[in-house]
Amino acid sequence: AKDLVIGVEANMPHLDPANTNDTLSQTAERLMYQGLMGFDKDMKLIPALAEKYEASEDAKEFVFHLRRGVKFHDGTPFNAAAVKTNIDRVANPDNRLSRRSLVSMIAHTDVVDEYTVKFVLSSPFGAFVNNMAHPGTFMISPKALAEYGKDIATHPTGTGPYKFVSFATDTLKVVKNPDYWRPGVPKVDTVTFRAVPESGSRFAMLQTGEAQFIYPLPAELVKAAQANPNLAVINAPSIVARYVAMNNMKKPFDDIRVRQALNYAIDKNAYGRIVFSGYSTPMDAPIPSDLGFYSKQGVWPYDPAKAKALLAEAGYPNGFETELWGGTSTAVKRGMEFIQQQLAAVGVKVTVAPLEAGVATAKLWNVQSPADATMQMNYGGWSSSTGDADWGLRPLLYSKSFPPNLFNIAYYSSPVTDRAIEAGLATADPAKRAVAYKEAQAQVWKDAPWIFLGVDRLLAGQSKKLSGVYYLPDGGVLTEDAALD
Amino acid sequence: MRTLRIVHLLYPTSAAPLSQTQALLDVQGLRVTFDTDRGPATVVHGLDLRVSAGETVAVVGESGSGKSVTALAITRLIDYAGGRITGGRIGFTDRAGVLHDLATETPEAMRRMRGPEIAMVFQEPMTSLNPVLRIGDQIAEAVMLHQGVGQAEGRAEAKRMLDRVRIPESASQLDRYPFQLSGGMRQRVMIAIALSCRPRLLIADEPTTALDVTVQAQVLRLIASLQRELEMGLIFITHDMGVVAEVADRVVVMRNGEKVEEGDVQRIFDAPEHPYTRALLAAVPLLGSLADQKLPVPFPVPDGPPPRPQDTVTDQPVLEVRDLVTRFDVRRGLFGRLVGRIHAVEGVSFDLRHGETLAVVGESGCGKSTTGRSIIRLEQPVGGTIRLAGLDVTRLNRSNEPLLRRAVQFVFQDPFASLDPRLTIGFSIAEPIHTHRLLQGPAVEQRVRELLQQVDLPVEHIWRYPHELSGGQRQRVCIARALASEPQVIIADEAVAALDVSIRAQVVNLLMDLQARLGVAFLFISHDMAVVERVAHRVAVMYLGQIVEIGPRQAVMGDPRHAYTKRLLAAVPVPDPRRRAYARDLDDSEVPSPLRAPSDMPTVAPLVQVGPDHYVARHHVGGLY
Amino acid sequence: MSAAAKAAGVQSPLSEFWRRFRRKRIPLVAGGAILLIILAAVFAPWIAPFDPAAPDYENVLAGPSLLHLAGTDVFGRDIFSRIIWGGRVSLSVGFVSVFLGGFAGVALGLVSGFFGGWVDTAAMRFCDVLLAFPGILLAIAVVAVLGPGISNVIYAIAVFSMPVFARLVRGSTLGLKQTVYVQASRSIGVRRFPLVMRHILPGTLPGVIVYLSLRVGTSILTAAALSFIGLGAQPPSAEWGAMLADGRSYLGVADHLTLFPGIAIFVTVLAFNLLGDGLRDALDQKLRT
Amino acid sequence: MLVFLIRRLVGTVPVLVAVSIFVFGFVRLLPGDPARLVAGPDATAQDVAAVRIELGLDGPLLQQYVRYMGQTLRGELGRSAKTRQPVAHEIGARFMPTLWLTVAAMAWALAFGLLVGVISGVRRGRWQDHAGMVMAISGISFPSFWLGLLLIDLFSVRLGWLPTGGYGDWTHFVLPSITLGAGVAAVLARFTRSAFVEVSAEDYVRTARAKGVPERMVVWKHTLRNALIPVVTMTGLQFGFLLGGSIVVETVFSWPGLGRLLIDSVSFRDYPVIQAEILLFSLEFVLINLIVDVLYAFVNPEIRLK
Ligand SMILES: Nc1ncnc2c1ncn2[C@@H]1O[C@H](COP(=O)(O)OP(=O)(O)OP(=O)(O)O)[C@@H](O)[C@H]1O
Ligand SMILES: Nc1ncnc2c1ncn2[C@@H]1O[C@H](COP(=O)(O)OP(=O)(O)OP(=O)(O)O)[C@@H](O)[C@H]1O
Ligand SMILES: [Mg+2]
Ligand SMILES: [Mg+2]
Repeated sequence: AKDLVIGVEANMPHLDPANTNDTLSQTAERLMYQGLMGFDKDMKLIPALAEKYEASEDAKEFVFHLRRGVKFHDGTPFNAAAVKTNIDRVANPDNRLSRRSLVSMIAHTDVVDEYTVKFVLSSPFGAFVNNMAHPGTFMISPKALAEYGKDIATHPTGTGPYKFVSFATDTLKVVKNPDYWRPGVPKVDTVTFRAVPESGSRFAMLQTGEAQFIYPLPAELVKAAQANPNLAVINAPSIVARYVAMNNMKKPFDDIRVRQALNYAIDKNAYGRIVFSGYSTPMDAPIPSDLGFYSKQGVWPYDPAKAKALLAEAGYPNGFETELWGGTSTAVKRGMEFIQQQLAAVGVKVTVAPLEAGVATAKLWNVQSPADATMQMNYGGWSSSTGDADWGLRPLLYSKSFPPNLFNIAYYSSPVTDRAIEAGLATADPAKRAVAYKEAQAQVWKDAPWIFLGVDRLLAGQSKKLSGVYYLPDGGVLTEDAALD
Repeated sequence: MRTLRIVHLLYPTSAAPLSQTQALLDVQGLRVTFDTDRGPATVVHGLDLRVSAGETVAVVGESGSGKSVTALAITRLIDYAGGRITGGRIGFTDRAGVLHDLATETPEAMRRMRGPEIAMVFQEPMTSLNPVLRIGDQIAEAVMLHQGVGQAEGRAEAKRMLDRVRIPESASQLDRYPFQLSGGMRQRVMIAIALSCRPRLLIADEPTTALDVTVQAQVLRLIASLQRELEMGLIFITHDMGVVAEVADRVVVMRNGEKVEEGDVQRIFDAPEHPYTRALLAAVPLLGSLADQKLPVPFPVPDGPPPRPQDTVTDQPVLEVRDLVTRFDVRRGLFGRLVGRIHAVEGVSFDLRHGETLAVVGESGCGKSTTGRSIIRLEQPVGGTIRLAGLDVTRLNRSNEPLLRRAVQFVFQDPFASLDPRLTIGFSIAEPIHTHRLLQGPAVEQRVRELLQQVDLPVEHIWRYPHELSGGQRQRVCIARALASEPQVIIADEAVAALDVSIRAQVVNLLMDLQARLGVAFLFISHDMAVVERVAHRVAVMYLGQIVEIGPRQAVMGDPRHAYTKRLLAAVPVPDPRRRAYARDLDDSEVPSPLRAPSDMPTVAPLVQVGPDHYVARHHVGGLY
Repeated sequence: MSAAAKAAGVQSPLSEFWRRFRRKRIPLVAGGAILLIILAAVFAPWIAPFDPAAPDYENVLAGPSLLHLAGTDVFGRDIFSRIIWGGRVSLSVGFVSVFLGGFAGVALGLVSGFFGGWVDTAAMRFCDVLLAFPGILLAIAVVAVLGPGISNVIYAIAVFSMPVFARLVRGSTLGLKQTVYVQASRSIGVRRFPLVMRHILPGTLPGVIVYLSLRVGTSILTAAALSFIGLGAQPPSAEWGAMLADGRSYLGVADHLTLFPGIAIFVTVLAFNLLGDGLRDALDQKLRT
Repeated sequence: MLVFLIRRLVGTVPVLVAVSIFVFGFVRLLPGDPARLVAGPDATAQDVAAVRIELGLDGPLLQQYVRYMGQTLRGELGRSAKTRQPVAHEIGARFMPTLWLTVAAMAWALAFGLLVGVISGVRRGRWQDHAGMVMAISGISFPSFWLGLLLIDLFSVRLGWLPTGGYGDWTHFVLPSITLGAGVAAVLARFTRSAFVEVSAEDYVRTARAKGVPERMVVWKHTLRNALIPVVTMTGLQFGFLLGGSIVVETVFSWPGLGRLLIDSVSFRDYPVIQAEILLFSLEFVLINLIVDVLYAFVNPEIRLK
């Protein structure tokens, strides 16, 4: 039997796609589930359970033509009714599913015929097709939904290449789906996801052959992995942007000169080299280059002298003191320490405060109004899981996205940017959208609401015997085509 | 015995002929050295000791003279105590008539010898038995080891041994654990273990020191009778000349690890040669020597004038105790249910007059200390009244508590433990003065010096720490501390029991001197009848928490009326070999326990007058006495 | 009174303790090592060859060399200097937490043991509850409430050291309360407070001192474990445990990142354990850990 | 004996109640709003309010506590805020791995501790003693996560003898239980030694020798049995140490146990899981001590018969 073991960073908390917020769970869900649309290994949108779609000019009506002859793992046929059941489930506020925002713009879903489904939106939404590729809209067997209700998370039933076997605490095991609609796949008999939080242990597991694929591979271990003749390192571009959000409404960051100064103060090349052992490229636009409608702005130059001058001009000749929040992982702390060192060089004294997930939620996301925000600077990352510029900009930089609605913790608000983001959503025409997002990115870059740092490289380690496992730019992994020698 | 042959016990290759004159044990020039952290210390220097079969040799000497070390050397248990035999020979003739030098035997050969050839009984019965093993198993173990018998046979033998040491209901006792037995019983079990293999030599190291007089008498008699029965050689180690007189055939006197004198018991007592032996005997108070003197008399001082009787008593009572009751609740079970009470003090009444010494005697556990502790309220009495110079101090409050604490002082038994080791003795003596704010400033130190002089200590000792003083000196400090608050009553709880005989006499004399000068009254708690005879004006005998007899010393000791008083006096060993008490009739009964069920209240027998000031408890018919 | 006890009483407890302690070489060496470590931490600014916080991005992850005795870390900082400075943090965690816990525990133990009754019951139940939580769990709880950071780690460790001291002191208080000299002082009317402070507290101290020294090591280890799970010292603090925890992802790539902080922890904790053992032997306490 | 047991059981009730209050209070003291966390980042205020009710975080504290206790006693531990799975299910799956790891660690620690302790005690002052004690003191001076990582590096990666982690057959137990038990083994070795030395000086050991009992039996029968009495108590206390240590060791060895779950749930502020887990940890500790007390009574007749 060909058994593939994949070592991952954390437990998969959840296997109900409509209620999942983390990339890891989504990756796991992808083993068993699919949406109407999907991504290929380059994160290009491809048809999955839908064969094609049509969008209306005003981006308010979308018709999907479904693939025929597909069956859920429990034998239930996949059809338009199943799509409607799933989308209605996610959209129903009573179900309190965390991914409702993906479909909240849908006014109604109509079954046109057995294999055609139409979505009518209440307002234009140019990125809608991308939402249909998001794990939040994965298709679950209606029969299983009726049978298990809330407990669907422990009984995943989809149309994907693998069938659920067991999920015990830290180990998810799935087995090949012999009736999978794509001929020739899957090529392995079972896939096991094992959570190994300690990166050293995870790497050890790969070295001993207990796992054939591990991700993420900490940048600092790449050298060790490369030294091992049995191992290959995946080094691919990602759409994970790292930046420091500054509170644009609070002193001293309400002054654009301060924000610019801090951007000048940081050596982005050194950032990549030190924090990510070289596996990171400097950001040259508010969104990573692999997102749709990316528009290059050029790397913000490293110029401490200019930074000091700007600070002095803004009234801080001796710098100031501030606090930098961030996560608790070793790599994140390393990044924070680096920023602390760099800013110290221009006189800004930074206190580093790693926040645990729960605390971060309270202090960042759960703030009810901008005035209540206590954040000064936050070191974070963002990966647009729809692969589109909209989800890379709107949640973070749109003035209607202040917490608690979405994630604009920088409290950045620019009429120009707002208008451009709205324009990008108002149409499904790629050309028009490109223009809108270009304008938005240029404005954001100018306003410097963040300290732009870098875009991660994707790093994973794998056995040379393994092929067909793809590490997606958003941090997910595709295992459909996995094959073992 | 010029050539000693060392042979293995079980494989006698060439046995030396057994001669009638040959001693069982013949120790010559024994030296024992300890490797201490201050370097090697030789504690036994060239000791000679001979014991024949059936003979009892008493080894006497003061504490630290090397008695126990000698015993351990003979059994070679010294190997396990950190000591070494660094010289001499230990000749021992075994059952097969083979002569061994125990000093050079292999450990394994020694092990085989311990038990069937040489056995030992130790001083401390409370700790000498393994607490997690049943006593039956502990006896049977030795039997099974040395006689090669099985479990059943070993157990049967254990039961026979228990019968032999007169433990009642031996069959049921086999399965009990040591903590379920009294001290006397435990010592009998120890003897049973020692004798279970019928050893040819028994070494008893102070086997009765920890026991009450009555129990001591029982145990001594038991050892003696078993010895005769088994024809054992017996080495009896003790520092009590009374016990020596009772048991010994021959006496070896040790001092500083050397033998200073040896001889027939009669000769040692009649004509001691060595000055040390003489001093030892002189300091032994002889019960009955004041039989015809009404008043207390201090101990004679060498080279001093003969002591004169003291008459210090006035008519006024300073302390009046009426119906004092102190009980300790015993709680057990799920919710700490009261399952019983220890009736430590039950209806005790007495008066203590100014300048008077009232001795309280009785067996261990009869409530002597608790009586004293209840008066100074270290224990809370549950009933009765206490009046101090007419003032009721039964219920303590802000006004009378300081009064009581000043007027009544306590001197404890152990001078080593009753001073805080971390404080100078000057501070300790001054503590009552500070506490009661009797004096301020430099006057305090002046007073402390004065007190030190009163107890015959050099005033320079004011800055010393307790560890820099000897036991006797420390007890003087305790007395000075007691005097610091100018008390009217001093309760002395076994205040001289821990001291060596000669020092004991000095401290007793000091107390009597203070009484003569300051008129303090003493409640003198003691189990040493001879000392009591010296110091007491009156004696109270306690039994199971009650006073069973109280009266003038002469009357109580000379004409005891209560059966228990008689029994107590009879058990006191007499330091005179001519008056051996083997013939005395001693019963083997145990002292009953003061623990009773909560509903089972003891009856307090009324005291009836039998003579001038002499009262005896009259028990119901069928009662204990 | 046995002769041996008499002989032991010839010297003052303190000089007797010193005589016995001095004879043992190992605790003495351990004590010396601790002294050295403390001195190095105190005089870190003068001893450390480099600024512990100064990065040198051109010279990262360099192995040990004559310039950098223990090599450099991810940011090119001198590990040797960081260890010397980190001693300040690690030792303060050890000492401060244990002293806080010790102080509270001694107070509680004295009150509990001396007054007995319901006070005792309540105090000991309280300790039971604290002890019912595995130490690190309690520390996690405290840190989770107060947030990560070295001072909170100190409180956390203090909280779980407390019951240990409370029990120890209660035990010896119960014993001392029954000693003849305390009873003697009670019988002359000495009031409670001076009685406890003068006669009981000093008697409990030898045991407390032994435990203090043993617990310092435990605390340093606990702080390291907390750092490992991300709840300990926060950057850029050079706490040894944090250095060890942060360096662990370089295991196999740059082993000196973990080796030297690991050795620092090991040696320090070892020294405290050896010292504590020596103190205990010399004080002849019937304490066991 | 029965009374003793019942009394001991009853005695644990107040401790458990206090623990539950402590746990309940602790969880509510944590900064961070779990309802918000569960509802997800883009939930509305109503959503959050609804989740708050679902989690039992509404209403006055006392009411919350009473409700919580009632549910706990009924075995309803609620649903995890993070995974929405029943807590009992979450914890249930992790309980056995932690228990077995703890037991395995204790088993070898006890075996090692007793053996080394006795050998050191018997050969007091000789090289066996010194070697044993050097091992023991080193054992308690090692940061356990470092030890774990080094063991993995040596035995799994370099030698390839043992798996790097995970829960499985006996080979998976070796490294984690060594790592977890090292400190306890060391403590027990030292403790056994000193208890042994102390008991060796007891009069009854001398009595045994005076009877001619062979040295082997003096050691194992007369000395060790008494030395075990304090060792048993100490062993119970060490279980707490093991449970705590499991938090670190489970992370290093990716062991699917309670310790790792705890870290996750604390960081996520998963109230229901934290509550249940700490309660479980305490319960486990209390029960183990109960067992220890029974063992104690077993080795100590004085306790047993009273
Ligand atoms: N284990 C030991 N290490 C060092 N010195 C010892 C040891 N045991 C006894 N001694 C010393 O040997 C001397 C004799 O002690 P031993 O116990 O024989 O006295 P003893 O005559 O039996 O006294 P006692 O009447 O108090 O029992 C004493 O000075 C004592 O300090
Ligand atoms: N604090 C206490 N708690 C429980 N029982 C006690 C307490 N103090 C004394 N007893 C018991 O009270 C009884 C009387 O004890 P007490 O100490 O008064 O006897 P004693 O005559 O002084 O004996 P000894 O001669 O041994 O000193 C004994 O059975 C003793 O066990
Ligand atoms: Mg002796
Ligand atoms: Mg008494």
